[in-house]
Amino acid sequence: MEINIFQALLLAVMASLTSVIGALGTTYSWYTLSRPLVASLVVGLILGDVKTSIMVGAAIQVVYIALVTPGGTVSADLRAVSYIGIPLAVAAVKGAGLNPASAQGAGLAVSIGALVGTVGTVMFYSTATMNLIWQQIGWKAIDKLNYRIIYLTNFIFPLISHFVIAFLPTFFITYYGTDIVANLKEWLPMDGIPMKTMFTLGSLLPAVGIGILLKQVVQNPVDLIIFFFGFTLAAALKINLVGAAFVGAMIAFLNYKIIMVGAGKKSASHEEDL
Amino acid sequence: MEINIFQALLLAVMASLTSVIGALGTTYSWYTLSRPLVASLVVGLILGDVKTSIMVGAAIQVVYIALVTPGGTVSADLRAVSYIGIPLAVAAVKGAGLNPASAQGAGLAVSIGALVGTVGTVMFYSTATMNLIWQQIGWKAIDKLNYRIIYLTNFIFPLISHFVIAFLPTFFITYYGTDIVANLKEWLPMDGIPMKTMFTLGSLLPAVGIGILLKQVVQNPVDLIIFFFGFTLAAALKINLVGAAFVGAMIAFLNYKIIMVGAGKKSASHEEDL
Amino acid sequence: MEINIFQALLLAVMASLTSVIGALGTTYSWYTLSRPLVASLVVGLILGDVKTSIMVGAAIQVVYIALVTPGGTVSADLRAVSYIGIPLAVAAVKGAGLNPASAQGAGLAVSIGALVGTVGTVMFYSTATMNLIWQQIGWKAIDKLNYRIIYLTNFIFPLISHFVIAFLPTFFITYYGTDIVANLKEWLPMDGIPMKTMFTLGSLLPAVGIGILLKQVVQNPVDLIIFFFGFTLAAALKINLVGAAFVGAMIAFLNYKIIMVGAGKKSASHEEDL
Amino acid sequence: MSVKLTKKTKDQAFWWWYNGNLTGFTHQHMQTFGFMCAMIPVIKELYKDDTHRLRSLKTYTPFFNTEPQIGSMVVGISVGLEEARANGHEEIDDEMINGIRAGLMGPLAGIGDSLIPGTYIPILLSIALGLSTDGSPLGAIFYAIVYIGTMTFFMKYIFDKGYELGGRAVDVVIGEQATAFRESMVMVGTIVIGSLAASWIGVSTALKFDLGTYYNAAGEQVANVLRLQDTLNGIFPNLLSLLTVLFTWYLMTKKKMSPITVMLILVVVALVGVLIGFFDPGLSY
Amino acid sequence: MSVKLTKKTKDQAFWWWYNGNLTGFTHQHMQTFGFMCAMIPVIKELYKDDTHRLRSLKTYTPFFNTEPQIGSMVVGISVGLEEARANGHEEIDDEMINGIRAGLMGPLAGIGDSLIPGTYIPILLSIALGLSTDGSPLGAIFYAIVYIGTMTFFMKYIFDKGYELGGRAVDVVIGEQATAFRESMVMVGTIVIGSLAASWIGVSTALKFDLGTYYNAAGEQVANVLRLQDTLNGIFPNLLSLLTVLFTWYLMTKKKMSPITVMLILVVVALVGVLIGFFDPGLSY
Amino acid sequence: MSVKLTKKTKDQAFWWWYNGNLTGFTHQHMQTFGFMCAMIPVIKELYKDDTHRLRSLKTYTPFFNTEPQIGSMVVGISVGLEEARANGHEEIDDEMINGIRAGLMGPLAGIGDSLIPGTYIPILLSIALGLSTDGSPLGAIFYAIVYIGTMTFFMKYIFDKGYELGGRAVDVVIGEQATAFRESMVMVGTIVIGSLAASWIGVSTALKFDLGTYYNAAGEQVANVLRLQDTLNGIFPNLLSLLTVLFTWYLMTKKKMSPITVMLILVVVALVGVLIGFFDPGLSY
Ligand SMILES: OC[C@H]1O[C@H](O)[C@@H](O)[C@@H](O)[C@@H]1O
Ligand SMILES: OC[C@H]1O[C@H](O)[C@@H](O)[C@@H](O)[C@@H]1O
Ligand SMILES: OC[C@H]1O[C@H](O)[C@@H](O)[C@@H](O)[C@@H]1O
Repeated sequence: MEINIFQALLLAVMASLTSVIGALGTTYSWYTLSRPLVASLVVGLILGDVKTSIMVGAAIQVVYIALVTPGGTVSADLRAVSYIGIPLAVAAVKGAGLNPASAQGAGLAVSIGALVGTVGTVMFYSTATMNLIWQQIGWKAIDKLNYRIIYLTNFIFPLISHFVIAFLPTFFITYYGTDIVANLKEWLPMDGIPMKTMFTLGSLLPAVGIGILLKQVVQNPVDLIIFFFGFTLAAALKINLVGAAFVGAMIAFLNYKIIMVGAGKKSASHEEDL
Repeated sequence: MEINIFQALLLAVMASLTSVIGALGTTYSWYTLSRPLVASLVVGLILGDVKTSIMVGAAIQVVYIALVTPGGTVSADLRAVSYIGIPLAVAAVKGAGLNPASAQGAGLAVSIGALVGTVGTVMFYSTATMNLIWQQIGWKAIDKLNYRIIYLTNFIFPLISHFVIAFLPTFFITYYGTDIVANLKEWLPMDGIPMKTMFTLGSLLPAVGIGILLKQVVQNPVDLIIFFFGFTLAAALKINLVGAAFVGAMIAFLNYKIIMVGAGKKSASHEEDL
Repeated sequence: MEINIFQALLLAVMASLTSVIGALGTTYSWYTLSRPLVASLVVGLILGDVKTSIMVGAAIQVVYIALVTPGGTVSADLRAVSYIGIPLAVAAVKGAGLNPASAQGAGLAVSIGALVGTVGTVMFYSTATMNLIWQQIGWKAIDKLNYRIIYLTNFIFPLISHFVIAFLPTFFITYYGTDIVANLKEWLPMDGIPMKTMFTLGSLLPAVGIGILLKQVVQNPVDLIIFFFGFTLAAALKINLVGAAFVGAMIAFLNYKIIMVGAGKKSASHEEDL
Repeated sequence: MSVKLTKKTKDQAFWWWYNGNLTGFTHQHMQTFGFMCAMIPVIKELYKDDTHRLRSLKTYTPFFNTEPQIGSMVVGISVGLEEARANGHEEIDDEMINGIRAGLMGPLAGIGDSLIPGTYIPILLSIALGLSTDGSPLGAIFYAIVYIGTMTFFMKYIFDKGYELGGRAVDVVIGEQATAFRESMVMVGTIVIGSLAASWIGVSTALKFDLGTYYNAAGEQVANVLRLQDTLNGIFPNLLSLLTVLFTWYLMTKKKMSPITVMLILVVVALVGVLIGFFDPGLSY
Repeated sequence: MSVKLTKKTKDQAFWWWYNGNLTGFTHQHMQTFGFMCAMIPVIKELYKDDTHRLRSLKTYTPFFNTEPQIGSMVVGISVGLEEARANGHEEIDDEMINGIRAGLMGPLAGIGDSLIPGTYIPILLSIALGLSTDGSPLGAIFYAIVYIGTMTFFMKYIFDKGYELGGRAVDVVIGEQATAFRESMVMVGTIVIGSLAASWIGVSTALKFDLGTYYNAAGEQVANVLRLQDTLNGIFPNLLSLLTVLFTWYLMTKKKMSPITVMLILVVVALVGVLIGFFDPGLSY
Repeated sequence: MSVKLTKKTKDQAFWWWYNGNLTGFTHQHMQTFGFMCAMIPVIKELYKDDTHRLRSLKTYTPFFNTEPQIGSMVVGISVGLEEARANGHEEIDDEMINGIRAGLMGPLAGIGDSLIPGTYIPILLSIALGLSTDGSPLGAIFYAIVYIGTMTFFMKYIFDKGYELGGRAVDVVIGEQATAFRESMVMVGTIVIGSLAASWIGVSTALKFDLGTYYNAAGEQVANVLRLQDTLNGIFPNLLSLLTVLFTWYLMTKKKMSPITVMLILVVVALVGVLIGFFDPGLSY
């Protein structure tokens, strides 16, 4: 199966709009349009085979069903999974004459998804980095109270990043990629250095996201004690986040009382107004 | 086997005296006379077949071996289990010519126990509710320093509740019940609405008991934090109550120091007098 | 195989020097020379059969691989295991013509190790007790600023304890012991009172070590709350020591703030200097 | 001129409590009347005029509930405090006495319920069951004697300890220290009640959604069943029980409903829940 | 003379946030610009002179990041606070507003990430997958409608709640109480972030040493393999992840590196680690 | 006029400690003499008159015990503090120095014991065992060199760090802050000791009661065995160990017994326990 120029253009547009930092906003783009299941409907309409596309999309969706991106760290940017991976997988599956719901069909789809997922990760970090340029501009606009530039910085300039980093690659990969895809597993085997490094990086990067959050709350090294405590709750006690928040609230409650006592007020008063 | 009028009367008396709020007091009635094993001796003497009765009672006892009634919430009031359930089970087992120690015998006994246990639960809550009437009277006596009425309120008036709610039903059920019992499982199947609702209710009602305890210690919504913390200890960390008390003591120890510091005293002093 | 007088003397010297409180110091003696694996090399050189000795030593080492002696409580003093147990085991294994790496060979070695390990435990506690004599002397020297006696108390006098309690027994046991060892299992069976008591004692004694540590930090019974909390962390929550230290740090952090508030200072200040 | 209660009066207080701690139970006041009955002989002996008697009797009108056997300690403490108050310790007022009562009842309820019916009784019954295996009455007799014997001794012992403590408390636990101590005890109580809730309430839903099947990575067709209970546990273990307690607490505290009303509401909840398939105990005979 | 924001302005604030919370994302400032865009209409309506406008705009320049959907609450609160400030509440200064923003963003990030993409979305998707089993578009449509519908409603709802809270907060959360509250919220946030780190980072090493064999007590020949990861877990579970976070935190806080630089360092770490065999994800197609 | 210790003196302090931290061990004083021996060269160099020397020597007479290798840090700190005291810092008195010593010894004992013999040594030995599989001396040699080498380096390193810290501490950790810090360290120590107790003491009873059989709900005849240990674990895990520690603590603290006496008592306890069947290690060759 071939993907024509028009179809490739449409897919490239979709890839630009979605992503966690996609131009359509978190709720529409990241949490809806970039979910493989939803995307597979769009892709199916573009490619003209909704049924196959959705079967492929569903298989891929299962892998990413609980994808969380704490603190701006993305282990797989779904825009690539969805708008490069699904079309190529549809093409590959149909090319090989496989049933998309069969073991081989689903397996192939998921492999392609994993592969381009790492490509998406590169896209995500590149876009975020390129956006630094626009923020330079926006930052200067603040002092001049130039509201327009601020809005442009947040909404319009980043489209350039998306064009360069998502649109163009998506277009070329989907347009030329159908032939390549069959041999991808041989070119980029999972036990080769590139893929190993990519996936290792995927496990390391969330640390940066957490590190950024941590930087906000821990200025003083002594406060790391609190962080270690939270880490211990989950690592050693296997408590989940809601539980950690409950325990944290208990500790914070004592802390609140301490500060209030230090401020010379009985903590009892006003407490109920909280 | 038949239960005669005299036997039914004696059983009804016993049912009135026992229960968690029975007229003989917690230690004698609830924790001793209403335990199925102990009750089966009494029932055996009344019915004239100690051996069978104790075998039946032992089988039922196993089910209720660790029954706890936190905050006045009773999942099975043993007075019914013991003084309605055991006699009927003895009758049923002997009627069917079963060995009470056999699989069928013990199974039948336990089923009857479970069935009338729910009846007992209704008895318990009804009695406690009817007692509200007497407390109205008692409450007025306080201002008048009428000690006698206070004692009557706590010890004598509730006998009326027991008469109406425990004595009469027990008498009638044990007297007429032997024939019925055989078909009970068909009339009140476990997957029917009534039994399902009863047992669901049994799992919900303890929440009222805990709620009452909670009301005493948490006036201020912010104090719910402490409750959540305790809940987390048991729910997420699977700590038992003694452990929770230890952890709680640690937290309370800090709290004590905070309040003492707030009161302008060094917590260190006097501490040892605790 | 026989152990000659000269060999027995050398083994006795080694036994005097090692132990957790051995004359060569913690790092050299206890944590190096008394490890069965290291000791087996020394023993091998003394007995003239390095290969067999090391194979025996390795088998015994596995048993004591993570031996910890909290607060001066020793469940097995390795000096006996290493310098009595290994030589006797080598003799026994060779005497019986066993392969030290076979199931029977290793099993025999480990049994002998366990047996003399308990002997070593008696040695350890006896030595520590005998040292009390020297400390009497040393204690008096402090007021007189007699540095020499203080050094003698810590380094030289204890050699007398080691001579009496480790050197002599080791010499005699290794010299005469080779014949005896074969029948030891019959004389001191594991289900006999003496061995049962020894091992029970082994499980009780660490409590003294912990008790001594506890005495230092808990003068006031109310502080036991803190100890109970720590106990709960490990006993009920299965947290390890590093985790307990993290949780403890969190609690101590609040405590620090409380005391500082009590002292009229904002805890925030200076905090970063910690 | 110091008043000392006679042994007889103290014994009366103890036995009234022993026999009547739950006999007049309602969900509104629970053990309040039982407690009052225990205090009456004490009050009558300590005070001769009605004004003082009334004041002291009224001290014991607030809600009281705890595990009644271990709770005899609280009665002992109150007797000691009342005696001290009669001897002119003015710091001992209603607020202080009730503070201590309220502070202790939570922890003692939790600890007592889990140690007595939760641990001690099951042990005794296990032994007794062993003695009654073949229908012998031995087990029943053994249980009755041992339980009543040890429990009566235990209750009397901690009642006496409580009495001594109550008397001494005056010298120690007064003013701010009493407040700090009480508030901290309430804190322990609240934590214990939280654990109690999580251990003893087990509300769960039977709702599950059968969502056909899907194909997993290996291309296998997998049944896609969504069990609501699993999902809720993922959010927080035993979440439904937590919510149910909060719901009852909310109704009683914020909506000022009586426990009876709340129970009736739960009856409706149970019925509706069963009808719509949300609840299903899944039992069989 | 009190200023009240029009509904229109508040709606504008909400929708700017809704549509742009992450569109201008960089690792340096994350949601700072998105937040500012939401505040601009508010600032323009509340103040007519540039001095005040500039002051208020600059209030929102510090770093901001949270789960953006649950985070619409923070936007609501800020709108409420800004309105109060415009009405002359002088206690509301930059420090206070940013204290609240900083205090809330940690907890809300943790809670939001685990409840929305971690719990709610997987549930919806499970249902949707069931509806699409045979390649039917139903599941996709169902998911899109339900997710967007409920989420939009939810975001608007907590935005409004936040706005009310922000307005009321003035009367309550001021001065020392605000500080105490904020610091305590930050504490919860730090604890939650700690748990987050332990739950969501899974750095592990594949290094193992094959040390031949040894004979155990039973004389059996046993393979002697030392897995570094097991050893590290023995010291503390998930230790490598803890160290990695501390490392990134150290680089950014103490070495003042930007997140981008830190990421590049991690690329090198990953590559070197893979080359020397320390890291090995061990995956296969 | 400021006194600075020569490198030689500091080295002497270190090596006396290194070689003698446990050589004069008794259960009464443990590492007290070892610590004193390390301080003597320091005291001799810093003070020339006997009054000061005696005062400072006596500072180190209280009980001391910790994991001796990681504990070389405490020696370093004390050297630093002593130097500062000699330089006229009057805040540094016996109480302060001993406060810090006592505060650190608990945590370092727990951490040190679990990291060095509990973790590091087992790793080294595993490797060494691998090298000695066929009776080769390589493993033994490897272990001796690596352990002594790394440990000596480590001890010297943290001794030096401690010395610097001790010197600097003067400017920082004084007065109330020192008290607060010390008390909080003691708190960590107490918690760690609690965990230590639970992890390393495993007193358990073998007592079980064979109570015949009973019939369960399914009518099956079930063996009714009451294992006391299970019951005790139900009350609290590892309860017997907790009680044993409390017992030894009670004897030593409240009854002023020496550790030796307590040990003799435990010998009797063990013997009696074995005879009555309470204890039974259940081992076999
Ligand atoms: O972790 C909070 C938040 O951080 C970033 O803004 C993004 O990764 C979001 O997806 C995430 O919710
Ligand atoms: O929970 C404390 C207490 O509450 C009520 O009084 C009764 O249910 C008792 O059985 C119980 O012990
Ligand atoms: O527990 C701390 C410490 O106590 C004693 O000094 C000895 O048992 C050491 O081996 C141990 O490290």
